[in-house]
Amino acid sequence: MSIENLIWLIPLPPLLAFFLIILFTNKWKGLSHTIGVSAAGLSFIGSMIVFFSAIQVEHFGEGEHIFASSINWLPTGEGFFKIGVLIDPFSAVTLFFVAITIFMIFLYSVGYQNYGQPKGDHDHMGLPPHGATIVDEHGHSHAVLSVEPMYSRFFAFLGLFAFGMYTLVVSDNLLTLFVGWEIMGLCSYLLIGFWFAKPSARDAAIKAFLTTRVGDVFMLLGLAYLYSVTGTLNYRDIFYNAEVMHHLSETITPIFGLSTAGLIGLLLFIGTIGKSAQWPLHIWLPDAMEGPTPVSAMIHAATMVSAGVYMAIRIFPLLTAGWHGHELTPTMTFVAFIGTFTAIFSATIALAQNDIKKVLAYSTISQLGFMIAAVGIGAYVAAAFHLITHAFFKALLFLGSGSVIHGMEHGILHTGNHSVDPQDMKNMGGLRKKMPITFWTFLIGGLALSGFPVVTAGFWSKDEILADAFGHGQWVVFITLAVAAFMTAFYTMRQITMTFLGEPRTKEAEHAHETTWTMTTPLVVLAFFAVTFGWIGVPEHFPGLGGVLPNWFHHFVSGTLLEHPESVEFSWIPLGTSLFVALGGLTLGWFVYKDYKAGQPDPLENPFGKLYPVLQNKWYFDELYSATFYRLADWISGVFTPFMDQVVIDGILHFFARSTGVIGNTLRDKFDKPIINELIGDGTAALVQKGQVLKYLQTGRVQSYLFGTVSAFIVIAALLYYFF
Amino acid sequence: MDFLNTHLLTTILFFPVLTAMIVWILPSDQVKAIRWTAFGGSLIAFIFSVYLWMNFDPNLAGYQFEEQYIWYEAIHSTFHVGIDGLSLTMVILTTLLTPLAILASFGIVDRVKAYMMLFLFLETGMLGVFLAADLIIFFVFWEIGLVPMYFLINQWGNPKGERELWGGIKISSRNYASLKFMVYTMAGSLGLLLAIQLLGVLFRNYDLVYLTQRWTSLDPNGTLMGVSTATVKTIVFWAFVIAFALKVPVWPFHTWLPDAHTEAPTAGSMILAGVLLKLGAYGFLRLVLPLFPEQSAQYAGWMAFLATMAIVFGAFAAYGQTDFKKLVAYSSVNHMGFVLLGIAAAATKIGTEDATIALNGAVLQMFNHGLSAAGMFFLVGVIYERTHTRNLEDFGGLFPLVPVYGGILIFTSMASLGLPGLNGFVSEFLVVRGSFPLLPIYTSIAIIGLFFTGAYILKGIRKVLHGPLNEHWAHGEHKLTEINLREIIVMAPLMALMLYIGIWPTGLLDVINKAMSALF
Amino acid sequence: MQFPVISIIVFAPLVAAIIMLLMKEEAKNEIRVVALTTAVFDLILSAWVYFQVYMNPTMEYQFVEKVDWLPALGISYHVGVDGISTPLVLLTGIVMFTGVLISWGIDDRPREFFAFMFLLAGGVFGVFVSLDLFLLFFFYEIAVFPMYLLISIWGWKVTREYAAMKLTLYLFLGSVFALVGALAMYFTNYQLNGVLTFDMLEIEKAGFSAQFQYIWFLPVFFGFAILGGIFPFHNWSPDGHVAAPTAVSMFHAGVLMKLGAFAALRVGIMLLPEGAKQWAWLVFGFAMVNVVYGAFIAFIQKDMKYVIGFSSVSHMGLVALGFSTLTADGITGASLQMFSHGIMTALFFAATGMVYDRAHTRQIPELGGMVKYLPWVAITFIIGALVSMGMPGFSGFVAEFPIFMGVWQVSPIAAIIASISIVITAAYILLVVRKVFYGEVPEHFEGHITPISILDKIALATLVIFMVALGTMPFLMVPMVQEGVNNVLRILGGA
Amino acid sequence: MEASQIIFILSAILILSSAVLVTTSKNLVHAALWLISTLFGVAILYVLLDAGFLAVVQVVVYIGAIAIMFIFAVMLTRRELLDTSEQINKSWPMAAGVAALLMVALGALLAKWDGLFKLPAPMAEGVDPIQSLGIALTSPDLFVLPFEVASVLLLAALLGAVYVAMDKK
Amino acid sequence: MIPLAWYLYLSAALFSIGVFGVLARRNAIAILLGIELMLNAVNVNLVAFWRYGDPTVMSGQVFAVIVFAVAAAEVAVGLSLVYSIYRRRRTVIADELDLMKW
Repeated sequence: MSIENLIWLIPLPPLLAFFLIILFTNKWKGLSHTIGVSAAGLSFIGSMIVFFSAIQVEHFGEGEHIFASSINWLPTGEGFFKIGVLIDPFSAVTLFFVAITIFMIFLYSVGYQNYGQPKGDHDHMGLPPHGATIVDEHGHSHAVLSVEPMYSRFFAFLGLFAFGMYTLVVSDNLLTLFVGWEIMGLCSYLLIGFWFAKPSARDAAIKAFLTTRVGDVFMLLGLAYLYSVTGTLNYRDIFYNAEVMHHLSETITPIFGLSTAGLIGLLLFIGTIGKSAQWPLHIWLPDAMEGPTPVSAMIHAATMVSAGVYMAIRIFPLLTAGWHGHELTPTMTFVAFIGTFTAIFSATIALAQNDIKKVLAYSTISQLGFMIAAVGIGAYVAAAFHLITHAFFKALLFLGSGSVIHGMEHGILHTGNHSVDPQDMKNMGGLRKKMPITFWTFLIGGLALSGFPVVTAGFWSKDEILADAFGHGQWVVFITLAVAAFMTAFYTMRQITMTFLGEPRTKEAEHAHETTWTMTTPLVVLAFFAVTFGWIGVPEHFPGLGGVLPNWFHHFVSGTLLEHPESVEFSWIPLGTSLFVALGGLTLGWFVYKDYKAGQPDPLENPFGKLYPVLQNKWYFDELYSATFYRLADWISGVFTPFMDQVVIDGILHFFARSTGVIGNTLRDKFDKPIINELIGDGTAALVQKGQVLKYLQTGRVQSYLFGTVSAFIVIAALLYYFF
Repeated sequence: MDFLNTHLLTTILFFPVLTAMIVWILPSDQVKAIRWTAFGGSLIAFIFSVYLWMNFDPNLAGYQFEEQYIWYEAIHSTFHVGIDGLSLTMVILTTLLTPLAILASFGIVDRVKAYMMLFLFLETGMLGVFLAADLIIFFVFWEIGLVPMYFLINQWGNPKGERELWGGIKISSRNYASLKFMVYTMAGSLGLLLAIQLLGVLFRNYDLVYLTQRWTSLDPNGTLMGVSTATVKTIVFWAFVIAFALKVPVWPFHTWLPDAHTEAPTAGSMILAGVLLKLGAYGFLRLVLPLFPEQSAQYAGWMAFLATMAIVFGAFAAYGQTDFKKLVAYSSVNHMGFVLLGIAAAATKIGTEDATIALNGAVLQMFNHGLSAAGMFFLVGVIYERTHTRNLEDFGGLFPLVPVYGGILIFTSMASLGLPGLNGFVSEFLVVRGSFPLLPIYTSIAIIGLFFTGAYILKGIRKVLHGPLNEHWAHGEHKLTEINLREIIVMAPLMALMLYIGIWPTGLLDVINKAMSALF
Repeated sequence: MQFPVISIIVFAPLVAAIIMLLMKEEAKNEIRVVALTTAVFDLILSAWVYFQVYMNPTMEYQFVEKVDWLPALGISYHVGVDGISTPLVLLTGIVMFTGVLISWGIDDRPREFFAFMFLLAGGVFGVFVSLDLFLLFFFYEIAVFPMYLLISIWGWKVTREYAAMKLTLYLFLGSVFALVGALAMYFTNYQLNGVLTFDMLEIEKAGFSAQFQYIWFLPVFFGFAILGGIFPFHNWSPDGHVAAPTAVSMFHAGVLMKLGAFAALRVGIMLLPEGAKQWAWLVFGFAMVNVVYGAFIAFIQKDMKYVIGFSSVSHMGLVALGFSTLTADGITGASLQMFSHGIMTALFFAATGMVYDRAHTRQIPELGGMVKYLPWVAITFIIGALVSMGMPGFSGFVAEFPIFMGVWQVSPIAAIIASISIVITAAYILLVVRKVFYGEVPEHFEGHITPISILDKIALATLVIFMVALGTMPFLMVPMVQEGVNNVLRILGGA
Repeated sequence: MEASQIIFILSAILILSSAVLVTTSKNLVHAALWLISTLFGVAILYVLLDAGFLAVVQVVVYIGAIAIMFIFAVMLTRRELLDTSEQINKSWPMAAGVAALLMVALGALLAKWDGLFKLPAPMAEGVDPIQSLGIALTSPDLFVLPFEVASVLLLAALLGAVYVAMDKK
Repeated sequence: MIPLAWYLYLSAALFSIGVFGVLARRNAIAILLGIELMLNAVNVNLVAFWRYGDPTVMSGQVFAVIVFAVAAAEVAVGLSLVYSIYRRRRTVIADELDLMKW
């Protein structure tokens, strides 16, 4: 079987799994997850084959050195719109990490949803399991975790989600990318709202879907625009095609004098803003934590948010059209600004969160900000690199946090005190002894996130971004990102300290214990990549290591673009900065939180003063939006539109109806009866009166009749006399 | 068989009437027999039209399977029917939806015979419009379609509900709705009637093809009845546009729609939304664009404006509803808005590739909306049958009770939301793609509507399925029962088609595309 | 000398009337049977005639019979049918037949009732077929006079004297004008051609001076058109409808008003073409008023019969409108409209009568839910409603469409204005249907509403069949009408 | 002045005067008697006109039958005889006026006629008016039919009179 | 020789008197008497015209004869009517016999 056909097949197993589970096997949990996991496994294998056969190709990505095939899809007038699959270097590496993470997440879910545990006492669909009580042979009854009521459905959704992601990665054009993109949107909706009976979850789901959709519609517009100017949406035909790109970058649109490419890029990029939860559309992502943890991992690490960045990197040529190495184009400035601002902005929020997953969520946003910023300043490879490394360690972190939560729930069930929030870091502490594997893997992830020098992947990617920012002379970006990086290190350490180090702050924390192998294995695997993956992208001139490891990643990925980006020349300043921010942040974080006790206010509250609640409330963005946009929408739909329909338009209609009646009445009463009837008509009634008079002529007397006769005769006689 | 080949269209057209006659002679207490006869009849009509689809050659331009009989020579009108890619699509849609609608209305117990007969007449009426190749015939069926619908709404509509009119007049809302529907539409088609007469007076002929080429080849600088041709054409153009815009319906002529829908019986709404609205759009494609290329181009901006308003306000209004059915009804306004947007866009530059794409989108959107709207209305009907309320506030968290129904509802909603991979997306994308280069501003505004489409669809799901379970439906005599097999059978073909078109639109779109390229 | 079918059609009712009068008062059923037989007989004959004419439509008159009557005065018994009158003969046959069926239940002196009704019928037939001016008037008066008795004796207690008197006065007034005009033609023809003749085919060729025609067209046309209910002489008609008993209303609206329109065409337009051309605008104007005005007033009426009465005014306005266009389309449409409207109103009044006989009220607000008891009436009434709102697929559309085409050729504005009436008609007729036949039944009707008899059903069905047939298959009638119209156009100078 | 003229004048005076008395006399019996004299005068005129047969019939039928019948009738309605109340109704002047007018009108009409003063041709020889009258009344090609009808009329009148006047008790 | 005029004027006068009688008398019988006078006047005319026209044509006389018959009939019926009326109403005054009025 040729690679191309294999690529076609990659997305299908999960989809198949979805339908199988939904339609047939949703009664049998075991069967369902077998189908789901094995489907993910198949795709994983397929992806791996494709990836490794890709990296063996010489000059992969250049000219015809790609895997691509396509078929006619939409007839458009004379021609056809083609869809197909394409594996070029960038999608190859994306496919690589996507496949791994997705597979891991499938595996993880089995444990996380408590497969094999008894059915809950009073669980029902739409709510998280409350746990069950079992009676062991000694007659003691234990509270244990209970299995998720909608277990099969969960795997079905995961399958669909995976399908969406694979479609997005392997597709060779923006439209099918958009298809996968939207399908993931749906799945995120379904999964965030997985426990739909929880109002918070339900609303979070809708929030996620709609917020991303804001971006999507603009993206759709961008697609239409791009399609109508170039006549295609195929990556290669547009981005890998000099004169098309030239045409796009030369023509000027009326809007802000942007070049066509710039405008299209901008529209598409808005899609990214929504999908990757960049400011100002970031609000949905933290709420998305309502979903089960594997979902968070899916959304935030492996797939959805990465999809946003993935697209941003895909359309890199558009965004940077007309850019010659210095002096950013307006579009790029915009992108860079959004990225940078988001990075710093959400980092600040992350500082003040106590929910273990919320922290990660905001860190995700800020990391994505890094990537976007990288794209904005033209650091193609850096962006791609950070995307992948981040995917690994962030997935790791989320799954780790999930494991932690799971442990905590175990403790809660043990104590039976359900008031305790298993996700609040204040209730944790000292879990390292209870859950060693989780601890170590989480630590690795955390260090990678904060860019712990040399050993972690995060260091290399983040450092490369800073280097690029510095190299391109983007001082603002450089400094802001550095600060953000510092905060990242800080809150990561804060999290680790509060969760694992020190002493347990609650009894629940004491009774937490390690989770099953299905959950820990993925942690280990991901931890491995979180460390090693960085080493494939070590800059040449890096002191010491530089020559040892070739910068394989850079060479490989650059193949995607028409003119390869040259890697920036080495400089100590960014390196120093990144070293400093990483280590400084970590140590500071440890010192601040190492002896944090239960019940204490957060150490940051005093120094931050008024700022702290602002951070805790995410700069009040939700409130702002609900005060403006939601209110407006509600007014238009609830007040204005009904008024227009029922009062104005129907009013006019009714006016016609009424006036008909009025006219009718007027005609009848004012004209027909009085005038017509009297003048022309109702001689009648009058004449009946006359008749009353005339009847007296009829006396009934013979003689009076005779009178008439004779006189008549006389008259006639007179006439005859007169005439003849 | 040979007869069938030569009279295929008339067979399809009048088969429902024939069935109605059979139904008529059945004893009215044989409810089962009546239902199945009606269903069978409409199904056979569908089979015929599938046979038609098989033997249809998309590569030929112009009408196929033409038939022409003497009808009314005094005004030189003949009974002339024919079919091309455009009408074929619509015929398939009609003949597909009618059996489903009939199946959906097996729950009806009140005067089943009359109900079924009306339904079959309705089908013939709609088919006639799509098949007509003669202006008078077109108009005849155009109006005929109103009658059965009027009575379906008026008689089998929702018996509850009063409507306060001016001066404190109270009339039951189904009467209000049906009357509004009927009179409003008739008033709308007045202009059409007059325009048709004018054409007839001018050319002493009503054959569409002939008319088109005569009318379009009129000397624009000449005069008609003392008025300059251009003016006359403009007036006639607007007469046509208003008549069809009313049916589509386009803002601001749309207010009859929510009323009619909320009052109509389930199957009625299915057909109303599924096919009847298409008549208007079909009118645009079949008459307005071919007859008035210049005017359409000239006033495309206005049409686009109306379409955009329909899209945006349709979405907003739907979002504002608390009545599930009204919500879906307004969604029809919103979706049909896209059809008109596509048409308007195409009108600006007939014949260009963009225009063709826009038209493809519009026609496909007609078909898709036929599927999804019918499905949505049916699902609303299903839950209404069980709960006897359509107020979204009365539901909540029903998903655990009716998982299958929930799944189907979400699926269908997503289709009408325009989720990629389902049919809605393809057509909406094509429309946007086609319209953007021609009418960038309006298209961009319409995008807002697209966004709110999502908003109201999710609102519907949120209120019905999600959230904490409303215990009222959980147990006791109110216990909500799962969707039954018959209802699933109704939905199955719709869902299958939604998915099929979403994934592989080529089959259908190919026919449409060729037809559009041939027409314009 | 062929079989004198026309004469038989005309005189059969008259003979039957005499026979019935000779029968015993008590023998009600026998009388009814006689009536029915005659009606069926006439219906069959007129159908046969119709069929013959349909087989070969020509411009000439067919089935012509000519016998001298008073040669000295040039009065001859001269009858024959053309494309325009044939449908009307058929119409009369139908209405007569259905009328008998409907009034089967009449128990108050049925002998006289049927006798007068047949007298009326005979007169109507006579007018439609007579080609002699004197004969025409003769039958015209025969037709008009029984109305008086029928209404004032069997009519609605409240207004019958008033209405009967009003009707009679209007109609005689009109016919007097017309008669004067006719005599003027008679004598002028004598002066011009030296022959004393009432034969219309002769008078057609008289070649009256334009001046003469200008003067005499109006009295003649309006004299007859009064019976056609032309504005402003329309008031007798709704009152008459309301007062008349069911079958009589059927005749009255169904054929009598056609009588006026037809005579106006035959005598007014065909004998005085120049005058017609001269005054077309005036007639046109009045007819326009009829159309819109009638619709508006019907919209606000509360009494079913008044609604239908005024709708008749509006629809007959369309007929006059069609004539006044003097175009092929217009006149064709008008002729068809005469037939269509005849059947339609006959149906309306039949249905209304059935409702009234049972509910004892015609006040729309007091009625409701009749469909529950009288499904046949409801359905047929609805079909009638569709016809009257010009719903395509029914005879109304087939008739009105050409009229409007004709109007277009005269004045587009008028066409637009007149078309408004269509919507209004739809509105009020639907309101009637909804209120009377649907909605909830007033409780005091519970059980009081007896189902209609099989005869009534037959009557209703017959009427419906003709409406639908004409609506769906116009080619059954149009060709002959066209021939008739061609003849008119020939006289009008190939307008 | 010939004999015939004188006879005419005398009988004319008789006729008119008694006619006036017929219409004016209070007593109906007298009126009936005066009628007889009028009729007699008329009979004389018939003779002057060479209509002997008619004269005879006049005397026999009229005077002998009709006038007598009148007297019977008057007797039967006897109360009227006794009452001497006014026999002429209130509007008699009008009646008189009308009668006078009528006279004038007739006179005027006659006056206009030119053949007014023509004289009678002498009766032809050998023509017997009575015979020819008989032939005329009986020959089928002349007046037999009216004659028979008249007889039928008389019969009908007879029966009718009997029926009407019969006392149904 | 007597000119025709004399007869005619005489009969005219007689007729007028008869008319007067018919109009003026109250008694029904008297009215009948008046009618008799009028009939005689007519007869005179008839016979006179016969004589002054062509005496060989007997139509004049025949008419006279028929008038006799009519007169007889009329009197017979008239008087019997009067009598029966008298029996019912005890009066023969014409003014009072006005049942046949409005």
